[in-house]
Amino acid sequence: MVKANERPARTRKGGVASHLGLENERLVELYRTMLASRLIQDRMFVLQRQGRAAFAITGQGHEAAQVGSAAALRPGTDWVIPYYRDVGVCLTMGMTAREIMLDFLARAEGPCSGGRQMPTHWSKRELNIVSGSSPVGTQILHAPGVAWASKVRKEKAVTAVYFGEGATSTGEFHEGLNFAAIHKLPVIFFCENNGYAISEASEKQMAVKHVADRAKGYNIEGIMMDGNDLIAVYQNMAWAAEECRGGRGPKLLEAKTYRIVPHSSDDDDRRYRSREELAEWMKKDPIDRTKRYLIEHDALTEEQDEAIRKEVEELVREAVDYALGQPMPEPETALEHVYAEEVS
Amino acid sequence: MVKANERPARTRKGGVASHLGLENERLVELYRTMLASRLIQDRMFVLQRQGRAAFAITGQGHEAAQVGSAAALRPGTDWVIPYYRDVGVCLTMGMTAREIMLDFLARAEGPCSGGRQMPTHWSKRELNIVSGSSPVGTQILHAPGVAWASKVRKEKAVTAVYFGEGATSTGEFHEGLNFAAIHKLPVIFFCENNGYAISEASEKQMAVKHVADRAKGYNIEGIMMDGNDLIAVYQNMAWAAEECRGGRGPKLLEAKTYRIVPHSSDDDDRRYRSREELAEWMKKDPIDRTKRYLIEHDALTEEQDEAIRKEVEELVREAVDYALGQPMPEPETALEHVYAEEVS
Amino acid sequence: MAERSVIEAVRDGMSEMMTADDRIFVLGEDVQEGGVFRATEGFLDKFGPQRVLDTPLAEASIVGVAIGAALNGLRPIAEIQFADFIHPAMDQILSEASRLRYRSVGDWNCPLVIRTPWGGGIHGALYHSQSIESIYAHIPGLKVVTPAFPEDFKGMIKSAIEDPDPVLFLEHKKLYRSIKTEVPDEDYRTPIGPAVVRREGEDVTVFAYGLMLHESLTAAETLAGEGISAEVVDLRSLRPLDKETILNSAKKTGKILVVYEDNLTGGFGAEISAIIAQEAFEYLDAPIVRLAGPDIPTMPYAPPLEHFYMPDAEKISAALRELAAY
Amino acid sequence: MAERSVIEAVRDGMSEMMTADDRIFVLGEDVQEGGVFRATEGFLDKFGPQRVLDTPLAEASIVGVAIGAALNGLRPIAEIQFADFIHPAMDQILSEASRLRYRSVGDWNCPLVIRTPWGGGIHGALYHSQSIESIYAHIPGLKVVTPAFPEDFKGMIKSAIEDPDPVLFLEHKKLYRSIKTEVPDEDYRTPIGPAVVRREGEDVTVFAYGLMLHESLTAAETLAGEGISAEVVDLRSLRPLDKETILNSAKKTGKILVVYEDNLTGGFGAEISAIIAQEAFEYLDAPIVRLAGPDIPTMPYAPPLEHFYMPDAEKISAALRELAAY
Ligand SMILES: Cc1ncc(C[n+]2csc(CCOP(=O)(O)OP(=O)(O)O)c2C)c(N)n1
Ligand SMILES: Cc1ncc(C[n+]2csc(CCOP(=O)(O)OP(=O)(O)O)c2C)c(N)n1
Ligand SMILES: [Mg+2]
Ligand SMILES: [Mg+2]
Repeated sequence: MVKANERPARTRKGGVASHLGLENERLVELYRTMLASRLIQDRMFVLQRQGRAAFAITGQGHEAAQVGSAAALRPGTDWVIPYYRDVGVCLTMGMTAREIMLDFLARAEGPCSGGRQMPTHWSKRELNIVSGSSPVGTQILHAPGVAWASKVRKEKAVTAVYFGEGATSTGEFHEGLNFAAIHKLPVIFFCENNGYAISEASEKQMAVKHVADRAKGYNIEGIMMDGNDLIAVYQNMAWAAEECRGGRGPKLLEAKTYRIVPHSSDDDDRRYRSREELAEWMKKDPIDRTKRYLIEHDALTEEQDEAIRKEVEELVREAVDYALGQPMPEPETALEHVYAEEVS
Repeated sequence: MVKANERPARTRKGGVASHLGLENERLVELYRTMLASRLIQDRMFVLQRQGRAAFAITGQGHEAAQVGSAAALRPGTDWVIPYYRDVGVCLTMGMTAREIMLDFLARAEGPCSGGRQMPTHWSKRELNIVSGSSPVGTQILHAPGVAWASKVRKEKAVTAVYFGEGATSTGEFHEGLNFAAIHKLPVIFFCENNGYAISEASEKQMAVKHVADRAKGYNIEGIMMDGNDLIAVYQNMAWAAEECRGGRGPKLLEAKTYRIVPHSSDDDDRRYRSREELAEWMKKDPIDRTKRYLIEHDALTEEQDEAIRKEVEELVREAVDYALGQPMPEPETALEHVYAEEVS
Repeated sequence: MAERSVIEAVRDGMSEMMTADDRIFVLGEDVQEGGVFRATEGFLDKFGPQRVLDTPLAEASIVGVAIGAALNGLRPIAEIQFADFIHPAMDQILSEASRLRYRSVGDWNCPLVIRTPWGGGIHGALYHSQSIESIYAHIPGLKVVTPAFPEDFKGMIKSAIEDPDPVLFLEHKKLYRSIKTEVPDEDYRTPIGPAVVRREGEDVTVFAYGLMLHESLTAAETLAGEGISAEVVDLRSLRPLDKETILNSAKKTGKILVVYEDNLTGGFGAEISAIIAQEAFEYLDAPIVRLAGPDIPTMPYAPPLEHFYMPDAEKISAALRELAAY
Repeated sequence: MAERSVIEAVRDGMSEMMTADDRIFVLGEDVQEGGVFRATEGFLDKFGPQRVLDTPLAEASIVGVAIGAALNGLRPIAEIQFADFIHPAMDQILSEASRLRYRSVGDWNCPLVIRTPWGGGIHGALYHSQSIESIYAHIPGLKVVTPAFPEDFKGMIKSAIEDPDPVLFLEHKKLYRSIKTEVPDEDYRTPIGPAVVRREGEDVTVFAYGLMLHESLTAAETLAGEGISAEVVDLRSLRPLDKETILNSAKKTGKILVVYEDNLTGGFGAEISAIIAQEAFEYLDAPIVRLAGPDIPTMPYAPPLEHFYMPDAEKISAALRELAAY
């Protein structure tokens, strides 16, 4: 189903030295981030089942798409507008496991919303991670606005906005791409196409085969890629970012992937997809695949992998323990920050 | 600028007998409707300047696009969802000059809204002309709904929805085409591209050259045509209607045209477009062009043309006189028809 | 009579109507698999994909397409997955559905039901907890209902489907499974319009709807034990609004508490206060008190914050005690 | 002091601010050619196309893009051509702009002005006449202003532009050219929040804003000739709302008329009534009366219908006479 995109002329043959600009060390670091992302999310589901969180919505299976794309951005310079699944994006941009767990557990100290929003509704101004809401698609319109400001100030910042394929059905998607295309804004519209919007398969969202095809209506380039291939994602994103910096944006990128978990802790995905389909995709798990690639290319050994896993497990355990030890917000603080100063 | 579309295999060479299904008589009838449309609208502006109407918004210059397209529909069977400029569409579908003037002059008897809406906000249930509002684009979403009902009942009705190129920037346009495309609904999305949305040239609305290009994002056919060529418009519309009836809809049709009048009685178009540009388009006036074509093809003589003009002038005069003689709605009737029966 | 939960009552009501009239169909996100709250569970099997239509994720189109279908003879029931996501459809509801009859002087009409789960108290945070009734109950041409009991949910969804005008059918999501009461077996309708006195009382009247109606009933029960007799009026239809029942009760007790879950300022309860202050003024023995959510984005997630936000039986009881003592 | 019309005051206010701070820019439909009401006339020449941005015809994107720009350091003034066309942007205003600060516990904020012409009486019919304030003044996190005099239009647009939070700036379109009064020469601000007593009176208070404020002043003048002394309060800021000034005036006269152009039921005037009925109850000498548009789609086109719809000085005078005689 997934055809790798040919656009960036460089290929990924030729071994470790030419992972398209990714040094071994950096590759392993990204693998580690993918792993952290996975373990954090697995832990979220456990915490939810234990009754320590009311709700969990995660993106296991999307790690290559998220980490590979964010890796091509410059934290603090470029802008990201993530959506709820983007644990991997936020980790890569510099958010810590602790911070993520604080917000997941609705702790006052959580940097995203201090317990005001549902889990995984990202935000951190310092990192140029824009605060997100729950309505699907609204964030897509913010991207051309952020990029417009960068352009006006002649900064070379790229704005990457993330969303699922279901979001491409919204009016906001159209209006956002249209605006960005008219003004050639440095925006990367990054779609994590996992084939489903809750229970609805993507054929119910679009008559085109690929989200990337939607780019044609805006006279911009649409690139489709294997979203479980870390390096392909990085490659395409790095190219798109360069294009944007060179004034040749915007771009629409589509990473074909799969969520190997239900939509959320409220969802029973057996209602709408077969266990066989799931099993097929489990074989393509981006974490395993990246590990295999690294080992094949002598960038990682089994022992190193073991060590990384231990370390990440410890990191997550520490993050959860820390967050659990912090207080939830005080009731009356609910009244704060409606306006700059309180008004009557 | 306008490339005639090649799609329908038939061409318009070969004289009167093969105007692509249009007999001489029918052609002259359409010409007469175009003329009526023009004279009605010219008269509207005069009435507005005389203070007999608060407002006028008309579509002089769009007559070939409107009459040619509606001519391919079956009144009372197919559905039309017009927008404010569509005097020609409504005349062709069976609305009378009298009815149009009644509504234009806010008379109680006006079939569209009996003086409740601004002028040229069309409606007539008997003719399957759906009531329209002023917000640009909202009507586009009704088309797939109407067509869905036709499809469910296995009727072969086509639904044609009309709008300007500015409307293609709205979220509704995207959502409407997306829905229709997913379900292969018998909808013709008909864009009267006059190059401007009030003062904004179409480059401010889209990065694509042609509205028809937007079709690609939905995997449907987009057809561009010379909107001032009555027969080309008819030809494309007849083809699209056949396609829809055969289950191969929807289609996006784009008629390139020009409004040779200001946006509305409130607008001063000298602010945003040159008199030279206007003069160029005046030369392409669809009424003159159709007349020349008919005369060249021996379908019309100058004398006949004179007679038709007289007759149409008389028709319009009679319509205006009649409407002016009718009362406006009584004040208290403003309370009626909010609900089926009044509720407290 | 059988016991039914709120969600079952809605489901049964729709299912019975759809069985009887094949112009009726449901459309929305995930309705084929039963919907996130299971309102259409089993419908796909029973009615097939043409009458249980999974839509793209685009709320304006859900309502806009439903309007078109209604204009061409069908009877759509549009589901908006959460009331919080209805805003993109605002224009279609206000400018189109609610005005088609009026603007065509009755030539067209738009028989359309929009169902959506609203309200909080379920850890839904800022975007899965909103009250939207004040926005919509303000719109002429639209009807807005907020039932509180399974019997009304079933009877009113049937009335809504048969209504020749658009109806916004608001289902408080915290009631879906928490309220289970008897529902008549026969094919009945609950009319859209009349309010109903759920509990007779002498000293003070509480006006409420949705979840707050239940909290008010609990409070009234508590107060009865303290010798305070509270009348509780269920405003199950906000538009049309039953001014007669409201004014009768206001005149009877002379002390009024209006309870709503929405933010205080500009909430629909203000309308209730305003009506009484104008039309039952001479009968009032005390200020008309409103108890509602604070003026903050509705509503934060963490349990302490959510609890702080929500009006409940305890807060209602306190307000009633104060009123009774006035 | 120079005489300025309302539209000139808005234009001058924006222009002076834009000259002083190049982060400020306007965006909207047709703003480059000056806008349909000429609010940005001459701006393109003065500030260039990057600061006078013609947008596609898509209101959600006008607001959504403005939000993004505000988050990244600019100071957008978004123009919605008519208030009637703001509905597609509802989600961006309610779910995004108004909640960014709250949901990030103050980490983000959204300094954004949305200007839009509202109100009727100009033969604009159903879709060029709407009152939208009740919808938006209900939203925590948003500010909503409705000035009535050129001085306030200029002073408040400047305050709005400097405000760190989103402000919906409502300009009654019938006032644009019909009201021309003196405006101070210096660089002043009119704060967002305080109401102002436009006319002192003893017998009865009228609360109004926008066009209705002027109709109320006319009515008060008429009544003065009849020996009835009416106080007129200009509610130029609906959110925040100046409860203190409202309650002071209510307590002073004890007879209240709330006038608004919007549909009666659920209009913002209900909130004024409700506040007074709760917090000034002991001072009331008469029912709190509301005078507003009837509950029909706002508002029909034909002059007899439009006139029937609109509250005006005559209807206000009649209501005041009745109240005074109570
Ligand atoms: C406007 C809106 N409608 C509905 C929902 C409920 N909802 C939450 S996620 C979701 C599916 C989103 O699918 P997609 O965009 O493909 O992203 P994915 O969850 O698959 O990553 C839906 C329908 C919502 N949050 N917002
Ligand atoms: C949603 C909305 N925004 C703005 C307007 C104001 N307006 C009326 S017509 C128009 C331009 C429409 O342009 P286009 O779609 O190209 O149609 P045309 O008038 O050129 O035929 C605008 C901006 C409106 N009616 N509705
Ligand atoms: Mg998806
Ligand atoms: Mg146009």
